[in-house]
Amino acid sequence: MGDQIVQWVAGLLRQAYAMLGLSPIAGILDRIVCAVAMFGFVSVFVMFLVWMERKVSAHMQSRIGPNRVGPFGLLQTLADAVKLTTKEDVHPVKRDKIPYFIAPILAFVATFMGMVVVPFDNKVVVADLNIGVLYIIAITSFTVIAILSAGWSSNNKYSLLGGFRSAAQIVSYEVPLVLSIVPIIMITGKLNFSSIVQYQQQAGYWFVVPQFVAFFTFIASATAEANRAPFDIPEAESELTGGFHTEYSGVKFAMFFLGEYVAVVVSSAVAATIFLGGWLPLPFFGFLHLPGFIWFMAKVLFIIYLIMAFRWTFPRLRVDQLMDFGWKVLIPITILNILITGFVVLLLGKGA
Amino acid sequence: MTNEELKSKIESDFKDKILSVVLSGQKEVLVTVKPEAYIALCRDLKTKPDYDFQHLSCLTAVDYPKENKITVVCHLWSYKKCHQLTVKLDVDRANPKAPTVEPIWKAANWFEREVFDLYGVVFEGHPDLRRIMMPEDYAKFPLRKDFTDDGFIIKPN
Amino acid sequence: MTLTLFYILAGVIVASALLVVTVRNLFHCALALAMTMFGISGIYLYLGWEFLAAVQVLIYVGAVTVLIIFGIMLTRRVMDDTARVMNNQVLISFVAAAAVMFVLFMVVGNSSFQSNNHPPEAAVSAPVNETQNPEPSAPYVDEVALLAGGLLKPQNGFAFAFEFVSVLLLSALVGAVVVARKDPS
Amino acid sequence: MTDLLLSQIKPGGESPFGTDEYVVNMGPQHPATHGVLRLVVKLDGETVKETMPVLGYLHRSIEKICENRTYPQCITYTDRVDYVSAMSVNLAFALATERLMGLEAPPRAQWLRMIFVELQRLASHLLWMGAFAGDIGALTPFLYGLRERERILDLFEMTCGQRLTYNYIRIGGVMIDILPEFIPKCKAFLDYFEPRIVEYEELLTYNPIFLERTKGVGVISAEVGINSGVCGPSLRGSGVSCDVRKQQPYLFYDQVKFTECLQNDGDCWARYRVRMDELRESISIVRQCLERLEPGPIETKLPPILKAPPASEIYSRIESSRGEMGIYLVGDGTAKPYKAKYRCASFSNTFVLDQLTRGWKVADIMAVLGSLDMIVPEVDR
Repeated sequence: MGDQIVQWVAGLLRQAYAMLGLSPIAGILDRIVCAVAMFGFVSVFVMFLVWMERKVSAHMQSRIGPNRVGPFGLLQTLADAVKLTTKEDVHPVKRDKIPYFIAPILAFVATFMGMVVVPFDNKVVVADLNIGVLYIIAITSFTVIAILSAGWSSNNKYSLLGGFRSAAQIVSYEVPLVLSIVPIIMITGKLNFSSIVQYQQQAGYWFVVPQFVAFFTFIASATAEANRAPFDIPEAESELTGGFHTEYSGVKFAMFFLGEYVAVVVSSAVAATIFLGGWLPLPFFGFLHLPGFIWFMAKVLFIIYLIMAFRWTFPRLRVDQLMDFGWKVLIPITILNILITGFVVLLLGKGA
Repeated sequence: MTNEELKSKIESDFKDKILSVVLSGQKEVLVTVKPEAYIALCRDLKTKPDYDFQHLSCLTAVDYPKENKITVVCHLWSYKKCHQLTVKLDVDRANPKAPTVEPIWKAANWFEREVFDLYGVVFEGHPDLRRIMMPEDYAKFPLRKDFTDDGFIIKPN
Repeated sequence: MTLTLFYILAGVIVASALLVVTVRNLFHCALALAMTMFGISGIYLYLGWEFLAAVQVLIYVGAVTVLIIFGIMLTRRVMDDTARVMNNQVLISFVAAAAVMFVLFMVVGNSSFQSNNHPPEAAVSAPVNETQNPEPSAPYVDEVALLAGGLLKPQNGFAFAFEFVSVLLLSALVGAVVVARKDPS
Repeated sequence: MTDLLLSQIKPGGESPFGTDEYVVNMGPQHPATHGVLRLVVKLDGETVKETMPVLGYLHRSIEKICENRTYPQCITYTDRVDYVSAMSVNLAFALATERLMGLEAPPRAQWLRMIFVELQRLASHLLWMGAFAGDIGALTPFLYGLRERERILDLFEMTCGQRLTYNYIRIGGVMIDILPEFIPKCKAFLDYFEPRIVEYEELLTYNPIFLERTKGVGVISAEVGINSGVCGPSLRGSGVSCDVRKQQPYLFYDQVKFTECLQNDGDCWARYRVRMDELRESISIVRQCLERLEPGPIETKLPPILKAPPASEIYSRIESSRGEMGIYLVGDGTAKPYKAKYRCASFSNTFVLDQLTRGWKVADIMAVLGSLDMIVPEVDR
């Protein structure tokens, strides 16, 4: 059903190109349209997520949450966005201008680029790269540079400490993050998201069943990658006031803020795709005949809800405990998981 | 030990170290100590098991400009024996100097800094005698009775 | 069209590489280095080696540059931009650089390049995505398998070197742990 | 090469690669310093080498002001000494003055004082619990704590019209009698509140990350604690029996049944447990007080101008929410105190911060500071 919609939209686009006389560069235009559509969708989705986070936290804290702007306070984030964008851009005089300027943009763009390869439905994907998994890991590693630049160029001690913490954290947690995907790649022999989902469709089970260990390690490391509580030590407001974005305000702060949420979306989308079967319907609910992207979004929202629930339940880990958890718990577990999976794959003769 | 017993015991034990020991109208034991025996008395009060004043509850000072003295007041408490004692040390108001009890009770560190800050009593041997409440470049001692901060204080009728 | 893309990429690479050696602020140097590495991955992408491009970004931008920035931030004072670009070893380093460049040119000149579009013994498979690539796409190449085969197949003779390098890396890792570990006493 | 490097590593764990101190100013404006406390922290990487509290940002010289006010006027200022637990300071000053004058409040006033001070202890501990959890990074308990605290403040508002600075406990009694509906409302609140403590404990007490952050962190040994003047729940976390309500009973604390909550570890978690247990004890005390409350006068007749006897002095202590609260009053026969000294628990508790945090991480400063339950106006006065 999803691809039918895509076909229909593509047909409309063809007609539009023909009308405007742009048919010769249709290929490039398609890409641009896809990118803009993805950007718009993710932006709106992130705004919704900010609202959702506030509602979830309110629910957990027995409050009501935003309920003034729009129905159920749905437009609250919009109001916040307007406030942030019209705010005066206060910045330190002795900042390092170029990195200070680049950092929020980089943090924002790098995470956004990750969404490009995630399939929303069968054949509904902006760029179905053969190396999609690798691409996401590579492109999200840009955020480290962004955060380090932000921390360094702000000329603020809290920011610098936050930048260090963040760099150490992201570099450490990237290892278990990648290692927890590796078993899936070993089983499927593919680095392409669509192929991984198709494999799950053919196999008749989702990878969360045989690979639940990998699923949990992935969620944990993805939370850490996105600097979310309980791993939010880089911005730990009770210690470092705001960490690397202490000195940022207005639009630049909004970019970091959005970047963090997009990172959550990307991690959840990846988890939903490779562990929860992407656009595949829930078992025993296939009769509903809902479009694939509804299933996909439901799974993404479920994982995002998990991550939000973590944030409002747990205290923050200390920096050395965080490193201990990453290096002494997550990495050995993931490596062991890879080893076991390798044996099983060898025995059963699965894989590429 | 009741306060009366405590008073008579101190009277007999530390005859050479104290100037006077009285039972106040509120039944508190007030000891005025000889300046040279201040540290020795405090150490004895803390270490001797009969007294066991482990806890320096409070250390402050009172300014008596008419008698030209500042009295450093220590309030001691024993957690085990549950009795209270007030030790007083008179220092010269023009040149206020007192030995520090910081080595005996670490808690005295900040209390003495506060007294130094607000009364100007110099505690000799204190490891870190700086102003604690007022700015470091402040010249006056606000809790002295003759303190005026020209134009800043509006006296209530 | 595609050639223009190459020239843009090459321009970015050369410009940022020049920045790396000329800018006085070490942190800016590191950022320029990241830019260079990213440009190089663009070249890989341009040549059709998606895997290599991703790995280039992952390792050189995501890891090596971050390590360098980390080192800079740990060793130098914040916002201190008085790094000297020249010192008395400039001549020696110029000679060394020239020698390296000469060797590289020799190697490059003797190599016969093949782009991904004409793979030598490609593991060609059917394209996965038909609707998303409106223009006739190049035959889908499982380049990861290709790369793995090239590295690990015994007849290519790289298997031993590959294993050797991984052992080397492991020993480096162990060494780093030993150095970084504090004395238990 | 490795041997060479290892041989250069000193036994203290210092590496041969020299590192510089990194001085960070925490505060006076900082989310975790609970007001305007400033900490100058010397860091080696993330490790704390020294924490220097810099006080005085909230110094209003209340002691000097009190010297220029009559005794009843001073009560108003006591509210500002500890605005989170204003009832306790009201009580401390009123009791000290009464002892100085040789007065005694009627029984009903004493029971009312106990009810309100214990309710205040509940409110203060609830706010502390939230702030402490917030310092560690869990924001949800703060809301939980405030939710219940509101109901306590409602009870206060119902009685004296104020929610923060009550000026309720006066010399010779209390300001005003409670309304008839106070007792059922208070009982209803206690019945509602008691099961909530279980909720906090489920959320926090055995939360693995909370345990990780607080167990073994900032350990005060009994000797160090006593010697450094630590008091109140912070010292009871180290197993020292130091509750003024038990040791030097005032009001009718010798007539109600309650146990002194003690823990032995002396770490942040022990201090947390002491305060959580005290919540239960306070509930039981309030219940007993409500039982014993009998009709009667709520104030003694005072002379029009309250004059202290000449050359008299008193050092009177109570157990406030934060620990030992001492008031030293010197009278000179006039209507104004010659000297009024507030010995506040936060002041001496903050002093140990440096000893507790050396060698720990930055984040532990927050955990330790939070667990000591300091309030800046009490430190600076």
